[in-house]
Amino acid sequence: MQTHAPPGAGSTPDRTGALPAESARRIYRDMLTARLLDTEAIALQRQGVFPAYVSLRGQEAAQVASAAALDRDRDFAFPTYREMAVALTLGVDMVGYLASHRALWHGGRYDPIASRFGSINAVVGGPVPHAVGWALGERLRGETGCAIAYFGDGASSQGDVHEALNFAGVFGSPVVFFCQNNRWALSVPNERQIAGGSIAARAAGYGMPGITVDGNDAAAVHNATRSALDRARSGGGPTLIEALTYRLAPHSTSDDTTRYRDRGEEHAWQERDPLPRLGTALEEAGHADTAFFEQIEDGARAAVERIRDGIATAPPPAGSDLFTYVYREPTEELARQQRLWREEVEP
Amino acid sequence: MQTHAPPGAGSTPDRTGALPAESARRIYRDMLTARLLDTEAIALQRQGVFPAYVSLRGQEAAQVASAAALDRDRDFAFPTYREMAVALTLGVDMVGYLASHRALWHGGRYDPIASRFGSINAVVGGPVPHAVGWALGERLRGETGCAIAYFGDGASSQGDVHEALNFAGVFGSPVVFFCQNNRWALSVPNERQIAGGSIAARAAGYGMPGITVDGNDAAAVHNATRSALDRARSGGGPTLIEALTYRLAPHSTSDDTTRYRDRGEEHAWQERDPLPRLGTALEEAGHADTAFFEQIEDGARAAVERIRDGIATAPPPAGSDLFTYVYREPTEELARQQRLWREEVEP
Amino acid sequence: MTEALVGEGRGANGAALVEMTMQQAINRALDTALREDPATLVFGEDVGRLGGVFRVTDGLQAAYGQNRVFDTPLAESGIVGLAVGLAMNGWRPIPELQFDGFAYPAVDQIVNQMARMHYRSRGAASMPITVRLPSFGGIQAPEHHGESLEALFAHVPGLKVVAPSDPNDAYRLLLQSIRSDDPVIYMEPKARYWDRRQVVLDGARAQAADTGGDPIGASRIARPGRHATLVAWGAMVHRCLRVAELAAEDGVDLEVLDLRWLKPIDTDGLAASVSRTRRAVVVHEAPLTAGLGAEVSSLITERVFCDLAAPVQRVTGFDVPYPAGPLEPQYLPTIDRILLAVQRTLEF
Amino acid sequence: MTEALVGEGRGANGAALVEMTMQQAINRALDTALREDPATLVFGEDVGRLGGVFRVTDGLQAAYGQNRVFDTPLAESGIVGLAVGLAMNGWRPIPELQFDGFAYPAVDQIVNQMARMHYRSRGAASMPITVRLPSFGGIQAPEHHGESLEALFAHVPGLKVVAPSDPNDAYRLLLQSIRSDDPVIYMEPKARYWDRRQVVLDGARAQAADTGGDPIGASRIARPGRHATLVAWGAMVHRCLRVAELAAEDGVDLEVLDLRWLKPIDTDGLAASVSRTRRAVVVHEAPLTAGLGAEVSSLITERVFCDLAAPVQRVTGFDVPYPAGPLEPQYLPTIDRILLAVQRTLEF
Ligand SMILES: Cc1ncc(C[n+]2csc(CCOP(=O)(O)OP(=O)(O)O)c2C)c(N)n1
Ligand SMILES: Cc1ncc(C[n+]2csc(CCOP(=O)(O)OP(=O)(O)O)c2C)c(N)n1
Ligand SMILES: [Mg+2]
Ligand SMILES: [Mg+2]
Repeated sequence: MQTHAPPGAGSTPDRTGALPAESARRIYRDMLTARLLDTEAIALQRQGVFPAYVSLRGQEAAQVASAAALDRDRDFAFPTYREMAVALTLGVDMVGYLASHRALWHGGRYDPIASRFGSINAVVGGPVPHAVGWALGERLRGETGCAIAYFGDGASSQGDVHEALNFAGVFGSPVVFFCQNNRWALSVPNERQIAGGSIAARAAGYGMPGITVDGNDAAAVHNATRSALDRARSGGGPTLIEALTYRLAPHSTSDDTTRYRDRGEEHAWQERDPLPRLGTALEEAGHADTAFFEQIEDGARAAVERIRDGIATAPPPAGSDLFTYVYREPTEELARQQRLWREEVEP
Repeated sequence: MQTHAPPGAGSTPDRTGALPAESARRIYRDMLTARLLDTEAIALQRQGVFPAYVSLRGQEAAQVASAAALDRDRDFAFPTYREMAVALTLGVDMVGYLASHRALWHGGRYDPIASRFGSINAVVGGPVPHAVGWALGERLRGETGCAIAYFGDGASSQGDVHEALNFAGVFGSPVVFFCQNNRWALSVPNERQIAGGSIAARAAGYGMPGITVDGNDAAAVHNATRSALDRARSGGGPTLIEALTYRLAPHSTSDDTTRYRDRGEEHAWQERDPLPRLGTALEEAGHADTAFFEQIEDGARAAVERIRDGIATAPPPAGSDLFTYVYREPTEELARQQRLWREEVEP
Repeated sequence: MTEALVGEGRGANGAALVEMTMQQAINRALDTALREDPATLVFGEDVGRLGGVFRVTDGLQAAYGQNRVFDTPLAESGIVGLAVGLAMNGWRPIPELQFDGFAYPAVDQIVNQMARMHYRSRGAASMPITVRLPSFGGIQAPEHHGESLEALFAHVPGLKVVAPSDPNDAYRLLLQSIRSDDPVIYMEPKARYWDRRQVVLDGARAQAADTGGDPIGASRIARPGRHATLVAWGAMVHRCLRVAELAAEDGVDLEVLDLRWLKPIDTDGLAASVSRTRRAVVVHEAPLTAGLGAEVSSLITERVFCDLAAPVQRVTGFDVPYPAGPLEPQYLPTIDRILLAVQRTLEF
Repeated sequence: MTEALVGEGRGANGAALVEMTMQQAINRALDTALREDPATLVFGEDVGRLGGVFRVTDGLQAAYGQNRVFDTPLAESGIVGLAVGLAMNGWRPIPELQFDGFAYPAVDQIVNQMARMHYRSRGAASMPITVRLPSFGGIQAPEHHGESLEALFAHVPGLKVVAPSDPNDAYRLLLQSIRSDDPVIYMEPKARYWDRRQVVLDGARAQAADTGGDPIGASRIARPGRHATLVAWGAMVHRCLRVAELAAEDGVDLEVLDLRWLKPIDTDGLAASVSRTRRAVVVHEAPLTAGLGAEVSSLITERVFCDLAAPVQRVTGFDVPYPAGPLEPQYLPTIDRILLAVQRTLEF
């Protein structure tokens, strides 16, 4: 795959210097926190607290640096099931976010509207058209918010993503299509997924810019996303960004990568881990020193601990929640079924 | 719309000369026959024989010249609801074909497998993935047939078409995606349908050639299709062809174009009618003379008359046909319902 | 707006009474909704300049502009997906899917997204979307242009489903659907688009509460009767009324219950009627197996088993695809088949 | 192949008896089909190298090569569309859709294309496609990974639908489906994948005619009884067997009818059982309204009304989306709910 040629080789490791120090530091902090929380989540799965978990390890730069470009007062992010670090960056209540992995509530137990981060969505490709609709809604109201739709390389095969790209182009919706091409869609590599080999190359066919960025380069991701948002916000329409990255962990805690990919490939990407890469760049640019790293790490650990404690004490959903949220305006029939549930099932 | 800039202006009217005389004459004959049959069909609708009809007037070159490039022993065409001239060119039983417009049977009353021309398909975009599957089937069997999928500019918005393009690219299926961009999808013009303005431009995103041809230039269409088929047949994979043409008639006999488009536009395209254009080119190239045209016209009229007579005497479907074709291996339950139908409904 | 003003008058509470077709009534309801609520949007294939293939949205783009009433590209999944996103941003979308058979490409967005977003988000994201779906057969249309998807939608948690049978209900039920904060599939019986009747245009507010009208989920006795209840919706209501007229000539007095709401179903209304008549025949166009008639039959049987003098009869389409032209009348429930079922239940 | 050979033996007509899980039995049936018919193809998301998320296709690509067993891009509509085209070219495709909830994007290709192509082409194009669909809940899976779509599919003319409940049926019914020239939706109850039982591996031919087995559409009495019939399919069969055991302790003798084929439904089998027991409870996971239980209830009532001592009871999922983890057991029909329904029908 040409798309996944080692990005390290030709790229300048300190393009991070292009980021203002404060942004770079904040991004590093969120990436580190995401990494620690991800690691904790895997541990929680091993301990049986989470029935399953989908790790984003290796994709922290793609997620945090793109999300950090969003305006939390105006913009709105539409995630899949793997955007934990986006949620974290946007300040979503992470206990509520992880409630989904704890299997307490599909979609998580945070308020997606208030958080400006859609409910966790497990239909590959499904939420992408929502971003287009949301963004069109901003434009129709004369407002300036932008939507960002996260999706994977596998999702790019779904008809819904195509329909969304086309609608966005036709309507000029202020939306950024952000594809994390992590090379694998579960067990299927890019070669058997993406005709032509590049998702960004699809953009031209919709008359929109298609940008390929090194998804493990936080600065490149951040800048590309910021430009795309600026463009959208100023009426320039949608952009498709393909961030080339890698899923370092299995697809989920139930997956077994040895069935379909080489350890060698994993190791090679391990060496392009975005986290130490940004750390080094920060150091080299003089934006961070040992004290900074220590402080950041302490803060991240404390944050993760708080979240872990929150998870430990998160109450199970009430049985009546089965019925509560089906409708905004409840029906008599469902009330009857709830009475039956109360009589025959409620523990 | 850049795509629909007058193709007449810059194009050489006698590129037809590039076709072997025999091919060009055959194509002209089929185009003329299609035109006359189309005209007859509209008349039959006015007379109440057909409840409705969808005219292909103006698209004869796109249809006939592409279909004429197919190998009728090996290839297979997947039509929409507007490919009457493709059917004619491939030698489909036209009484059977028009049985669909006579509302005698959805999909027509010809054998699609024997005719190598799929059943008429009214789901916009729906049959395009079938072409990819059929073509993959050829390759898997080590055979050399190619599939051609016809679809419209409106259909290009459907997710299924995208999925089909991607599958074809990934599998290297020997398939030609043939889009007749007739500028209108019912009442919606290209400007509000096609982000970026070009369907052919989508091809690059799937790593396949995307060819724009003047769809009213029979030679250009024929050559482009032949090249694409050659390429597919020799293992070169799929091609997307966008033939720029124009739907001279309303969307269907139930449609009223005055609600959404200018007569002026229609007139302009009237002047680019592919039929006289090919006739002139044939004459100029010395491939045809008055005698030829008279003979062709007589033949075409005779053919149309035979078809009209066939339609007039086409038997209505048997009521029991309701049940006959639902399954290959009938179920007892359906047999029971058929008995009920016989007792309570059969006229 | 184009409806004839002949027959115009004043109803009980000063509301205008206008004779119009169902297609005009739906147009009028859309007009009302667009006028009274700036958050409403009408979009779909060919709904703008053309005014829809059935002219149901005729004149709306001219009246409310391209921002409120607009054509989309030809992609049903995209249309519903767009509606979901707009709803998440505070809009009240009224998408049209052009024909019943073309709702299938949108099923994933309808079932997995629109119907569940409120639930998934624990009530944070409401989905006040009304999907207009020209539905059912009876016009001998091309393939996919006449189908009955109510059983599919009625099975989906989170949806509400309604099918009006006449212009007045079409008007009120559409406004009720649009104003509901839940997603509604509004199934328009194409075969009745040109049916012309009086409609109570109660101005800006036609909602249940305002008009003393029926709440969401209420059925309607289209004709009272004593000997058996015919249950139907959409175009089949009129067929059942015709059956009732014919049966009356033989002294059989049939009640016709227009179910209207297919989700939620008015079980109380069904039970009340059938406990009186002790016999029921449910009629629908869709194929028999796993059709909504099975649900209606089961609900009746569960509720009034001891009152039933005969098993509930089902008269439905056969388990075959909607056929072409001349076969369609043989596929759809005929008057004879309904009469025979009535006879079976009376003679049971 | 990986099934344990413990418990291997010989059946009546010399067929091997092997103890294996349902997941292994399905794998074995696919292996048999791939071996005996070079026109069969297995494809879908992750079915190749990975062997499927449930390892159901484990080892098949290694055994039959990438041309017979292959991964597709991630697009369910494309997968079914591909199968339709392959079938038109003489192949016998066995596509997998990875999870029930991801069948929705393929509904258009399933309903408008696969199910109708034979009809549309007046028998010229047959569609010998078996869509494998891991189905139903019970494993507290993420959203969309546990759903029940049988009512949707059973309503579609041209489809056949089957759901095995144990390894032996899984093996035979899959071969029967694959060898059928009609399209079949084969619903695999995920919750039973690891259920281990004896399977009769009758070699190359496990078809009805060859083995004296049941034809397509036949149900099975999983446990004979006298006091009431429990009707179920998929994982609910086992729950009903458990209920029957518990009821037996109280002297209530329940019959359990495993419906197996959800289209066509074995009406004769249902009628025969219930005319003996005079009482029926139908149990399914899907939501109540317009679920397949309504069809089963209606069929029974229509056929044996006079024998019924009580209305057929339905014990089903509630009209809510399949919920997350700890709520799923409260959503699915519980043993208590089924027992209470039995009691209601006995005391009616
Ligand atoms: C419509 C749909 N089909 C199938 C699945 C099952 N599934 C879950 S994730 C996945 C792979 C997704 O790959 P990609 O889009 O690259 O995202 P990634 O997991 O790499 O983040 C599959 C097949 C699904 N969730 N949704
Ligand atoms: C899936 C689907 N949606 C909607 C329709 C209704 N419809 C029939 S033709 C048409 C326009 C098609 O335009 P295009 O693809 O450009 O083909 P053309 O009619 O111009 O040949 C529409 C909207 C349909 N047939 N199928
Ligand atoms: Mg991926
Ligand atoms: Mg067109």
